[in-house]
Amino acid sequence: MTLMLANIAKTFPGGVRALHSTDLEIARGEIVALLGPSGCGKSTLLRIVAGLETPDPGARIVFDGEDLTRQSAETRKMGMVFQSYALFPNMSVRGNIGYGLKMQKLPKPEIARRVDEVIALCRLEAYADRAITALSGGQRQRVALARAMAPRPRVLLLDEPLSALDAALRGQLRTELALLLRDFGITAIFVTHDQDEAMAIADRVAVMSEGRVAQIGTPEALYRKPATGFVARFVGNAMPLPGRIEGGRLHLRGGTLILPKGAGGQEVLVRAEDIRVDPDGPLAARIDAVTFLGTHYRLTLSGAAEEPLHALHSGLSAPETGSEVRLSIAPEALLILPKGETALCPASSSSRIRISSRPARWPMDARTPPGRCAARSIRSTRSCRCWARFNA
Amino acid sequence: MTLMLANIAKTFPGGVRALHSTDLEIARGEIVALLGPSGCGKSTLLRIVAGLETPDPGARIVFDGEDLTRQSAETRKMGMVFQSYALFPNMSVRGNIGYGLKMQKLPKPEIARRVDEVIALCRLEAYADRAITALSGGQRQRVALARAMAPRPRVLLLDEPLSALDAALRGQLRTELALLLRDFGITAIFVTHDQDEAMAIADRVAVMSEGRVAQIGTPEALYRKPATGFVARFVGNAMPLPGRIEGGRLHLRGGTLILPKGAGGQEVLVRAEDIRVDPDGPLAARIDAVTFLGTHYRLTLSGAAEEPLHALHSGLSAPETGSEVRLSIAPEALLILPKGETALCPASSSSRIRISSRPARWPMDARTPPGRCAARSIRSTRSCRCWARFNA
Amino acid sequence: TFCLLPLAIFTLAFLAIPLGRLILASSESGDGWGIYLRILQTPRYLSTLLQTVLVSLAVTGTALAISTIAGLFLVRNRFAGRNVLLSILTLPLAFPGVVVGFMIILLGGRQGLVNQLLPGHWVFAYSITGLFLGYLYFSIPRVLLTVMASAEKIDPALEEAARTLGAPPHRIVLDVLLPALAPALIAAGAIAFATAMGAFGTAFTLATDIDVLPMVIYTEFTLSANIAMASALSVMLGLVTWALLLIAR
Amino acid sequence: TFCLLPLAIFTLAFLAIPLGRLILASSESGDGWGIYLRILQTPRYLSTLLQTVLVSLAVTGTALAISTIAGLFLVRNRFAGRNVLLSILTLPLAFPGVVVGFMIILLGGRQGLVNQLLPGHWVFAYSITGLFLGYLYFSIPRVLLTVMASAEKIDPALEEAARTLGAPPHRIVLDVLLPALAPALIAAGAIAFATAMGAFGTAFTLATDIDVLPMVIYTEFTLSANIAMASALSVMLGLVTWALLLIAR
Repeated sequence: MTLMLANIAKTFPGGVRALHSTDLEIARGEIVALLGPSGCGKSTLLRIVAGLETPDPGARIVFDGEDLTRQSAETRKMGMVFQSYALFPNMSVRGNIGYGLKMQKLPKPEIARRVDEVIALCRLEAYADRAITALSGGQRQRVALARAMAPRPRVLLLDEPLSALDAALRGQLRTELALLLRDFGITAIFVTHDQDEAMAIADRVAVMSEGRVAQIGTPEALYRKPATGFVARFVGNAMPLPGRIEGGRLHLRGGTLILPKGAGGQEVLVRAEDIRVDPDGPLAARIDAVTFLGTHYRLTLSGAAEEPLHALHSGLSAPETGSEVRLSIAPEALLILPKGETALCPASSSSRIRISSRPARWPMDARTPPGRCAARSIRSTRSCRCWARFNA
Repeated sequence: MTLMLANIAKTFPGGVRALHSTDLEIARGEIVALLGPSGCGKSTLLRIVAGLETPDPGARIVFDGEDLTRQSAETRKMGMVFQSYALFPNMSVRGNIGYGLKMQKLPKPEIARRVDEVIALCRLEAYADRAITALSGGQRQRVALARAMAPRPRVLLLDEPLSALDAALRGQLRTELALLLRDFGITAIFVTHDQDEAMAIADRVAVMSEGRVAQIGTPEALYRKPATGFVARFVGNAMPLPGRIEGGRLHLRGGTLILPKGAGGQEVLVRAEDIRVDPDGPLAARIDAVTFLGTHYRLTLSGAAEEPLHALHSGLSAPETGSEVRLSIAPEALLILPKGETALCPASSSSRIRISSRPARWPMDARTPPGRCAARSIRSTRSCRCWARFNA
Repeated sequence: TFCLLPLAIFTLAFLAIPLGRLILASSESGDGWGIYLRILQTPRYLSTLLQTVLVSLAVTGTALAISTIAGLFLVRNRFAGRNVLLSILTLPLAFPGVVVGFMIILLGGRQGLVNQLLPGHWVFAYSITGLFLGYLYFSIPRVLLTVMASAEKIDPALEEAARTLGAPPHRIVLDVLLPALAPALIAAGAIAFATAMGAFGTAFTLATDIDVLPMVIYTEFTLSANIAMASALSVMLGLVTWALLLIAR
Repeated sequence: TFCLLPLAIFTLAFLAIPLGRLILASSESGDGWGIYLRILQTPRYLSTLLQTVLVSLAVTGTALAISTIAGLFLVRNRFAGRNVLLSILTLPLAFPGVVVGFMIILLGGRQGLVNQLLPGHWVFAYSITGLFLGYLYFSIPRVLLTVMASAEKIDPALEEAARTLGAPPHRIVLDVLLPALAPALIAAGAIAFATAMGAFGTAFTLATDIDVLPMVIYTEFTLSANIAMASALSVMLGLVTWALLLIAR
């Protein structure tokens, strides 16, 4: 265990509680994502770790046994990549990357050598002497990462590292960033509101909502065993099926579903991939729109529940728009979960209090990831060794 | 047939040819997407239709038999939604939506009535008297659409209507925009660089590259029968498999694939969904990264071809990162296509000339969509009737 | 933070003390604070104040109108020599008020260009017309540069949107361009107004039969040695200008 | 487009004709164009020109330094009365040069505040020091407002990035804040310099033993009736200011 955060909370002047008391442990080389909608406290938590915000009294931030809580941002040795990248426009790429080393007052040849190493790792050789303004968004992102990594920080913190890029570039850089972080072998925390980004990059994901961690675990654990309706909605886009629950049955507008277990006071959700068009299905629905997605079609269905549902339909053709179909959902595919806190659900205020008062327990997924070098690919192993030498 | 574009070309001062001679026919109520990378001429084509750019001599723009080529943008009655929305910040939502009607010098009560109708259709009732600056991105997008629709334009033109929004909102508004355009029953052309957006909204998609239409057809036709390697890469993210082709076999770094037909001078591509992990497969590869996507995993594979390949893998668990696997690809899943023009492929200059000199033929998919009201859902039919009344 | 606080206090004191001294000085005549009442009761002071405000408003309005038209033209049209022209336009910025007054005399004085070309009654330099032209000459480049900077930032799509909605050119100017330029016009107008209110060099050079407030202040102070009245008039001038600047903001 | 062209031409003519007349007038003495050579050979003119440039540069530099410190302090700290303070800071903008000169005399003149409090040799109003302080008083609010507008636009993440990279406060000022403020400082400095070069009202009010160029031009024109020399000196003043403005841009 390298980074331990205990009892981190933040109340802004004026009394707004941005973050309720939060604990988090992060193992060496682990990459953790803080995932949540805007205003859920994830950026505040990251900035507290960086030393850019002061937590409420009682917080502890410990790295490898050293208590960092009282240290300022200048001495804390956390690398940070900002959402806007915050590159210094008056310095070249090389000047930006070397800035942290210059502040450490290293000798010039040493700075040059280490800047060259990071430039090579981030494949920025072609841009090393360019002005920041002459770089594209993706190149800036890499420079920001290189600048944060050059002083060999204890932990790398990334605040929405891809959100400043346009959609086409974001998908491509997501994979690139994931591989680069693994090559570095660095312990990292990153903040995002994009579930795909969290899934693609992180070892563990902490889903946050209204200043609390709702659940933390591997992507698979969050998807397959979400703890609350909020988590299910946020990870894997589960759709709520609000209806009358009576004797193990869920009565919806379009028909009745059999529940696999009792669901009193809880909510029932389903994912688009678990809804099937089935002539013998129990639900009636009408097809509002059909979108071709390549391997399958996405159907927009009305009449089955209050809100339109989406279903994924594979096959070479889809039902006609406007036609009436019947749907089936396997009972084991229904997610029966405590009503999670969410801004989308105005009726949840009473349940919200119940959930809020339940002490958060984590890690729910107790798997401690093995050392990065052992677990990663041969390619990563090579880079990891190289990085180890680089860090020596 | 309502809108006919013939021989539209554009040479900018200085001799840059932004658009080569292009023809396009659009049926009443049809929604056509112009899809392509930036700089492919798609926005130029849209702006020529709007009357905001002058095409090279010889162009013809005909709407229902009326030649619009010489008409100015003011009199052409095309509705346009701009990428930046270009809402008038000095007017309220209502003032913006009514502006086109005011310019037609309609009596005030008539303007108020028609603005109210469009506001109801776009579900903007709650924002009608707000200032533009008090709206969110998604609301601005709807106001821009309502403003363009209020004067009942002949054709609605949309220039990257969703690109100003952040990723989370974009996915949601994509469906909303698709349903709204169908509710309006309007003939529309929209420009995008995002294949998902084109697929989700358009009846037919014209894939453009370097000032030419590379292929036009339904989303299914483009995905299943791409005309060139460029189209396959752009629609459905096909990955090229560059290797030595010899006697019906393709020799790659990781092994040899049997081709379903001769492929002399052509390129071979494959999609991620068609690569399978198969202990008896002919290709050897190493797993660089595994991303959990919910219903399946995306594997990043190296060693099989020169560039890393992606494969979609379903099942509850994925192979370990770093492990060696074997892959198979069904021969009929291999796409053997003429080398399409693309900036990504530096070796294609000779083939580019060959392709360029081939006369473009379309529509390759000759299906003329039936009248919107007949084909759409009951919900759309209702809205369409309502719109027909609205247009009466 | 840092050690900015003491320096900030020093700066504020530097700005505040002369002002306080000026206000105090205005009360040091026999009338005490009643001197402000006396200004309001003296027709000569009142008409001078009014005339100064009117000339300044006229200069501001004319400079805004001319600069908006010329600025929009220069932003919308690229032609050979445009950059040279723009550099020349900034030249009047380099001339002080005295030189501008001097130029007006060279043009409209008794031996001026206009009177030589069109002999007769074309001597306007020493009248309110000369002052108006001098101030205008002084103001136009400043307003023009502000308008151009603002006009270049207008999203061209706004104008295109108005066109696709059927707006004729004059509606585009009224509904799109002027509202978009409004903040820049207000800011530039406020500066032009304040400059015109206080322009002394031009007035002094031209001065024969013009009474503007800075001139009266100078006369009271130097010739009449009436320090209290000069102070009181200064405070009045400052307050009127400042109030109009605040309204504009 | 529209009917902007004729109006634009009219505007350009309005700006160009007085300038042309001024340049022509400078050649109308016995020396012809040789008058410019004579300026360069006359020590009195040269030293005046040099003194004007030096005072202007000193004012500009001091105003930039003071305004940057005060501006950064005001942007970074929110406190009660901050908005009132900001409004007061804009007050000097409303006072013309004559009044500023007058204030300096009230402070540093023979019967001035400083000389009353500390009797002895504290009369600085009529010297170059008084002129310097007057110009400074005039310049600070303008530069301060520009610096504050620019400082508010600096991305706070830039400073935070420097902190996480281990930069101490003085390095943040040098490496992040000053480079980010540089364009605003250059623009504000150029305006302050041009204003100081041409400030006549302040100089005239204080004038006893100060020779600055606008004063010399006025003297040549009004007292010596040497129109050609006044014109030539005006052109020189304009060219020097304009050249420095262009360099700054």
